[in-house]
Amino acid sequence: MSVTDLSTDFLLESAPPAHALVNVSFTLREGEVLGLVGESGCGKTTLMLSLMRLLPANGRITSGTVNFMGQDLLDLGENAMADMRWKHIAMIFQGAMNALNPVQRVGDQIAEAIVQHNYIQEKGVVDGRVAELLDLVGIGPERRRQYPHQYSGGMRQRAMIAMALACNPQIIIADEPTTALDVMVQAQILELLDTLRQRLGLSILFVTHDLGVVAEMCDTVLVMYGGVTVEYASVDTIYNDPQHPYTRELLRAFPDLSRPTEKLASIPGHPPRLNALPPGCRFAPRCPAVFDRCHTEQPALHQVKLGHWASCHLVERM
Amino acid sequence: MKRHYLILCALLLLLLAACGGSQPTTPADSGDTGSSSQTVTTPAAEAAGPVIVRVGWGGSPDTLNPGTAVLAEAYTIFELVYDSMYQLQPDGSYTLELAESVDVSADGTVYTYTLRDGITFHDGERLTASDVAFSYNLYASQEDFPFLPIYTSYFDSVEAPDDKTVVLTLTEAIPNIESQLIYLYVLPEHIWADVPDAAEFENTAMIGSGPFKMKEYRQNEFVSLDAVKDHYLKGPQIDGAVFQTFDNPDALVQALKTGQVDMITEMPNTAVAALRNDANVQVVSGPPLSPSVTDIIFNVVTPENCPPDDGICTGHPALQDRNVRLALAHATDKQNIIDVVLLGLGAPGLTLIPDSLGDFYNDQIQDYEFDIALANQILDDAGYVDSNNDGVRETPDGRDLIFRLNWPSDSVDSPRMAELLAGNWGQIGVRTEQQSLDPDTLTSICCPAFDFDIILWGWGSDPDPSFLLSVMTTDEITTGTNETGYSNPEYDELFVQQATTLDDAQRIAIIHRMQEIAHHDIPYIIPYYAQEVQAFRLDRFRGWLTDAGKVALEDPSSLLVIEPVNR
Amino acid sequence: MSPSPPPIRSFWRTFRRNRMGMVGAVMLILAVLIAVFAPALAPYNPYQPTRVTIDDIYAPPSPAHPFGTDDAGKDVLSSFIYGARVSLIVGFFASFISVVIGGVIGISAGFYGGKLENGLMRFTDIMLVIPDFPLIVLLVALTKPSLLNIIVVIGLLGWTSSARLVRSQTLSVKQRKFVLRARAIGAGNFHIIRRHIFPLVLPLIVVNTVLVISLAVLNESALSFLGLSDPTKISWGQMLNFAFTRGAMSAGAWWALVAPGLGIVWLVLGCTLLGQGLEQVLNPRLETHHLSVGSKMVARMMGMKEKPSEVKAVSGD
Amino acid sequence: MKRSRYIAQKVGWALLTILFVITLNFFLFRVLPGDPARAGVRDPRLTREAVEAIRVRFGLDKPVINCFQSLNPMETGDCFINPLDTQFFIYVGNLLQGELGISYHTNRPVADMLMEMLWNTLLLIGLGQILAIVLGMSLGVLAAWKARTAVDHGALLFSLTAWSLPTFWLGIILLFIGSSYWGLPIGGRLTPGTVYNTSIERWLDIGNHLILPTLTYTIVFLGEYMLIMRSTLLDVLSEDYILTAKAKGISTFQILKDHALRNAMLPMVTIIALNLGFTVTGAIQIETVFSWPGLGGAIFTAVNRRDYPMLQGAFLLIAISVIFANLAADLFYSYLDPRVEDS
Amino acid sequence: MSSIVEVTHLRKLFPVKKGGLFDRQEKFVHAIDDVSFTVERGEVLAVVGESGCGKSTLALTLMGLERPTSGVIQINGQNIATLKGKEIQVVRRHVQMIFQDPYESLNPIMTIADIVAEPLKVHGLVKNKQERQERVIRALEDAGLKPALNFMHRLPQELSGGQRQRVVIAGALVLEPELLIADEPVSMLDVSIRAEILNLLLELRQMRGISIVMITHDLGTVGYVADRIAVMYLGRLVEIGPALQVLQQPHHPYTRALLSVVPVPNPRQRRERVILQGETPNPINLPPGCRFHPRCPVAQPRCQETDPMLQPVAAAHEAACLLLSSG
Repeated sequence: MSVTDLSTDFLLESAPPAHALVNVSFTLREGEVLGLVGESGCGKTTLMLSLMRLLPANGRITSGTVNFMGQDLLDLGENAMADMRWKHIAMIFQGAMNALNPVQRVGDQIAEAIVQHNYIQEKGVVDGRVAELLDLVGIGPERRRQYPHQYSGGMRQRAMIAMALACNPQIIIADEPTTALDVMVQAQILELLDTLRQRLGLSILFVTHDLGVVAEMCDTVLVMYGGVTVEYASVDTIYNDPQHPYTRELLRAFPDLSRPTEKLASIPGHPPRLNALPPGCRFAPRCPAVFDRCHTEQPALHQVKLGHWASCHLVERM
Repeated sequence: MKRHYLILCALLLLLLAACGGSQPTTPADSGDTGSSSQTVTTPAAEAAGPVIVRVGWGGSPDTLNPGTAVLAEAYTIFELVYDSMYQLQPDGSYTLELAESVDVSADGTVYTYTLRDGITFHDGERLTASDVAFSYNLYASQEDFPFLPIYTSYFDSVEAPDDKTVVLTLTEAIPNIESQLIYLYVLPEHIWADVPDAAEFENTAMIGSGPFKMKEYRQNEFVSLDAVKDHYLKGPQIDGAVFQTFDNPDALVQALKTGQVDMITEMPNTAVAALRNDANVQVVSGPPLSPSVTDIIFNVVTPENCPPDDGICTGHPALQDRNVRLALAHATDKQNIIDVVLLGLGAPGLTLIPDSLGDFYNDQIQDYEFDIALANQILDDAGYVDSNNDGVRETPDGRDLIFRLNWPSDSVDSPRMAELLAGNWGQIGVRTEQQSLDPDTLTSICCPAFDFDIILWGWGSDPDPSFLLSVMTTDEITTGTNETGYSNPEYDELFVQQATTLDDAQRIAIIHRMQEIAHHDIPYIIPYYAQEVQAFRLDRFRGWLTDAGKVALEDPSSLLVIEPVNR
Repeated sequence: MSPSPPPIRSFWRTFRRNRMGMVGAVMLILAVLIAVFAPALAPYNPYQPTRVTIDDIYAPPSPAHPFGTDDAGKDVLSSFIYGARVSLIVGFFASFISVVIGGVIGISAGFYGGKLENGLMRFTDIMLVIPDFPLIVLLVALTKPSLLNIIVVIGLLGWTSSARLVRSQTLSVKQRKFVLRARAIGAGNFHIIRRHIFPLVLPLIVVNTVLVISLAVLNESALSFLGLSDPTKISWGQMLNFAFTRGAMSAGAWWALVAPGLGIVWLVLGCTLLGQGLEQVLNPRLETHHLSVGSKMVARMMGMKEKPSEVKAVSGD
Repeated sequence: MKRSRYIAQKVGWALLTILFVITLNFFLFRVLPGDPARAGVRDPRLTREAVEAIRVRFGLDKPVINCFQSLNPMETGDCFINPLDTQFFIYVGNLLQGELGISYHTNRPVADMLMEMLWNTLLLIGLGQILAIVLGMSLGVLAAWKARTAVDHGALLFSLTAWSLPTFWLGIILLFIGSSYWGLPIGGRLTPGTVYNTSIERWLDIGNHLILPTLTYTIVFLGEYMLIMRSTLLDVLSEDYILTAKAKGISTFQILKDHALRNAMLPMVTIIALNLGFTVTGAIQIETVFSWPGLGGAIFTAVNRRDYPMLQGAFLLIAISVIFANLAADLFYSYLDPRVEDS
Repeated sequence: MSSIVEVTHLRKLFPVKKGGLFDRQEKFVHAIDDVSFTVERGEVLAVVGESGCGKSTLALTLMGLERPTSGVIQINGQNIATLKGKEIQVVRRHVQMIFQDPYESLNPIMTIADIVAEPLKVHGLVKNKQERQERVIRALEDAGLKPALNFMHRLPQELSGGQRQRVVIAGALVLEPELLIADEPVSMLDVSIRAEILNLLLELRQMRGISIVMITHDLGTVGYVADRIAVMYLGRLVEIGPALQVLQQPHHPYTRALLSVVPVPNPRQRRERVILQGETPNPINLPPGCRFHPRCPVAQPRCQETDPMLQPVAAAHEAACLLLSSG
């Protein structure tokens, strides 16, 4: 899947539209795990929903292409897009308790996706597939008759994963799949995802704010801030040769157990509200390396070296 | 998609139902077909269908048991389904019904009735003299029958020497035997003799001998009667009658307007003008066949007459003074009350004996004129002056003339009347504190407690004035029947006299004299005698008795003679 | 930095934008104004007896009587204006009684919990199931139908929904961490209720009061219709009662029915709209969803916490 | 297992509530002013002996409860009275035998009269409720789906207005319109005097009479259901599992059907149940306007005639019906919501 | 220097609703089960564990907001487990708490000044407005909200998350406490501002000598702030010791596993992870013997029978594992 110049606006009552996403581009290769990192409100969820075309009705994709399987997803008709969802691109949501229908059996919810897309009618076959999927994520197939509230948090997330795998999708978009889980359960889920990726050759778009998780899971990383791409590079580059001040500051603010005594840094201030963006670089008000130009001019995404992009006036100058 | 379907379905359902409703006769053409059924009857049934008169009324019989019934609606049905010895005619006279002749002994205590031939009950059994005797003895002996024992109180014995002869022996000669017997309906002994507790018998089959027989009865819904075409006196011209209950007075009028009923027994007076403009409808009004009276009750009980057990006697002392009552009478604009409350459909009242009692009513009495100045003068003269200038007069010993004014909460007209009275009396420095009370509370403060000043209420009566006259006697103060506490030895004396005076003219003279006394003493102000207002459609039946002097279209006398327009 | 507006003003700023609530408020205020200034507004005093004739009864609208006259020949407009008083008095006082009882029960049950809550809520559940209106009818019929009795009876039976609402709101406020914080700094129960619970439950109580008013007004009118009102007090329900029992429809006097009927609709609708509007402002239910427009999603995606105040901040900026 | 406990608990509470209603019912008529014997005796011509006879007949000469001759606590009496020979136990005992006393007004057993009318009321309420629920929910779904559009605003305004209408007022207006322009029957349940050849004809006649009352009923209650459906559905539709379903590629219709409605039904069921008590208010007014021979009309008549046994019985019957309907709704809820099992 | 807090054999059980109609036996959640530790003056003790391990209950019990079922909590030498209403108030003045969610822990309709002044009012500590004002300003500025006057008349929702947490801290500081209990003070905040709050806490410790008990599940930050770390599992302390020692040489298998799965933000540092299977068992039905044995990667048969006690493993470092005693 390759995304170019994707922009999304939100139409607001009595206010100019908010540019929630501006010219985001990236490529997700087969079997690749792409990490999408940023603080809350940086446009991660908007990006994800834009890709799936599930934006709320006042969200508008204003430009860009999403090439997938030789088609531009943004050009597809509503029915074709509905068919594309889950069959080819599935999702795992944050907080699986809310993402599962509380009054439907877990098995039925998984089966629903199968029936919807594979048109399997025979109950036995669907049932078998559900059992197989649950087994795959480490849930006893007999528990498919249970309801979500009878599952623990970790199991719900596993069930979500099983559901995502229902139609053998090429891509899974995982939206903060381990937030709010305990660290041990998080480790279990991450391990499961990793195993599945290797076994099934999945591509995963991994949305998170946890840099540690990204470091362990991802091949490439896209750092976002205020709706724009800040830096985009391989995971090793991001952690060891960050170019954008935001990336650097973020890394410094993130505790590292392997270096427990190192002083933690913080980034003063708070992320901009999308309907009150600064005129220049969106990070300028908090940037330690800010200079005049940053307040007036938005930096473009600049290729630092092959496969490493950053949007900072400092990088451009080099 | 499914959602739309649901809505559509529901709408269709409603539409279909609505269409189904509008298909049959509209008011305009219902008269031509003469169809009795509004909705469901198929064309075949319509052509051959029975001719049924549909009566709308506001109530429903409380019970079909003649022994325990209270409501007028029940008596209407009894009149149609049962026979009794006499029939009250709309002109106020009595005719023999079951009997073809009566022989009265010289001393007036033995009545020998000879029954007509060929009288049968609706179930085919013959009606014989023993049925009559059984019924009369039943009424006389049943303690749980609340009213009827009153009518049998002069009975000494009732015997049936043979099938056709009934011998009624009285304890003393009385003047009004007919009115005593009209409500004593003759019941089939072969049914009632087996009833274990006559007071609890529901009598839904209601076997009688009258010109109509019970077909179907649903309480608070309708009473459906079939005509007895071969009745021994005169069979009805129609095939049946139904009485349908409408809880809402407006609905009643609307039902007549739209032709869903042929006649209504009651209506709000406000609707009269509109109905009179309807070419298909005729409105009749006049004194009711069942006399009734509306009264303004003054608490005039004196301390010595205060009932020892129940009396609280908290009445305003000023009301004991005839001058005050006289002033109030002069300050009461009866015509205005009649106009506003009854829309003119009533006559100014004089005493408890209303104009609907015919000859017993004394129309010679000169009523107190509406004259505010005179009323003020009377009060001034009697020492009731407004010494503190608050707009309210005081008694000589300083008590304000503020009277409690109560009325039953189920009365539609009383609040309006109270408003008008307050306005009238306000002009002579009398104020009222108004409060409607439910009838039970009203009963409990009224009598024999006498814990009130002024009450607006009323009485219904049978065609004989005895009961209404007794309301003002001293004897009835403790029983609670005398609601004013009025006591006048001369009146009491005359009351005893009239009860045993056999000569009609003489009795009427005594009764007229009693009314004069009562009018002079003013224990009551009678604001009006309301007229009965009824209406019927002209397009289906003709022959309603509209000029009989009194109005009761639901009475057998009308229902027996009306006939379909197109026959 | 300028001091920020007090809560009441920021509330007003948001409320002003709520069309439903504003319309309701205007409707209600208008009704209150009419009631307060009745003597000045009404062409006649309906409590003052006037001499009328037959022709005055159910007279159609005319310049002298813009709304026509009623069955007693009285000016419908004047009665209508004065009637607003009784209808509003019943509405306000009955709902005041209900809400005070409901509030006390709800807050104590929600806050103290345990056996007290169990007892109170079981009692509430029982009262909730018992059909109100027949009981109101019964009680008014058994006592005498005076204005006070009607207010008390309607008020005494209308508290159940308030109690449940207030309790659940109390429970949710109690769960919030600032109550725990207050406890942690050593505050006592009374202090917590007064400073933390009550002020946060109050908006809901206000909303509830407004809605209970409309119920009380409807109940009063239904009681009047059944002939269980105080006939010496002119209320809209009472006007309708006279119109019904004295044949306004049959007489063709629609004006005697329409004015008080619309008055009730006006008042009830005003309360309902205001209640709904207040609720939307105080507890913004999301008028939007995944199949439609979405301010919650937008808020979330734009980095706002999903808190009412935050959503307000977005739209208020 | 756990559901059975839930059910047992609900049944238990229903029974307790009934007991409370019975007790309340009994004491209401004795605490409040007015002698219950006197209340039945409206004719001043009745003698003191007759009043006393009525007291005995209705058991009113017995002590209220064991020690109390009357409800005035000062007037305590002999405590060695057989507790089963007190008014309260006579009352409860009679209730258990289905006896609700004798109507003061008609002299018939109240229970018989109520039974005749109960079915009529159930027919009216049932039909009206079903229509109101179906239409109200449909409208609510439509409004929620088209939230913030003209359709939504229109539906909202309609519902709010419908909710604000005094029932009897709407009824009387529909009565006049319906009878004058659509030729619909003005009142009653059947056209009296009609000979029905088949029961279908009879039912058609009843149906014809039902149109106006049902329409009134539906309009009045539809609004509330619409409002509730709309707001719960809005809540449900903003839940994450709806987004999940959408992401699964499931069509809007199926999402509404399979995911949204069932979840939205949960609060609906509770509210419909709680609303049942309120529906009686509507029934009283509608039955009076349209002379429908049901419990509501009976209450109206009983109020007017101060027929206390009838009022008492009607209230008891209505309360118990509502309690059972609530119980049914609770049980239905437990079926709808699997979480109940583990609560 | 004596300990400010001494907890010995603390136990807190919550009764669970009775089972069936015939199930008479009452059940308990063992939220805290026989826990003993001390907090020294000026020390930061971090209590670490997964959700459900009892650490939040521990915080509430230390605050006196929950009554312990048994055991002794001595704060400044007074056992708050036995104190009554008034006396507990006095002790509480010296112990203050900071909550996890700064969005939730401030009353949205009170101004910042009111919120910070509330403890003073509750305890009736100031005589006049002026003094109150001064103390509020001092607390706010100590908490890093400078100048305080800019914030005092605002409402919580007008502040950012970090600022709100500072208000919470100011509200705690205004009583000049000796002990702060911080329940996950930064977990709801964005990563970029966590450090500033943690740094503030450390500063306060420095400036005022306040002791801090920090409850957290975030092993990443504990090393940065804590002097000592206590690890809890199912209501028990399984390991307690100096922060660096615990982090770098964990002795208990649970601590080891927990540390191994904490993601490290460095892709070049891939480590062997010990991922425990299953989830923390239900604290109602506790396993016999060592509570950790069903999930323990190195469990032995005797672990099912014997419940291990804390035992020293190094200087001031204790752990509760049977395997330690055998070497």
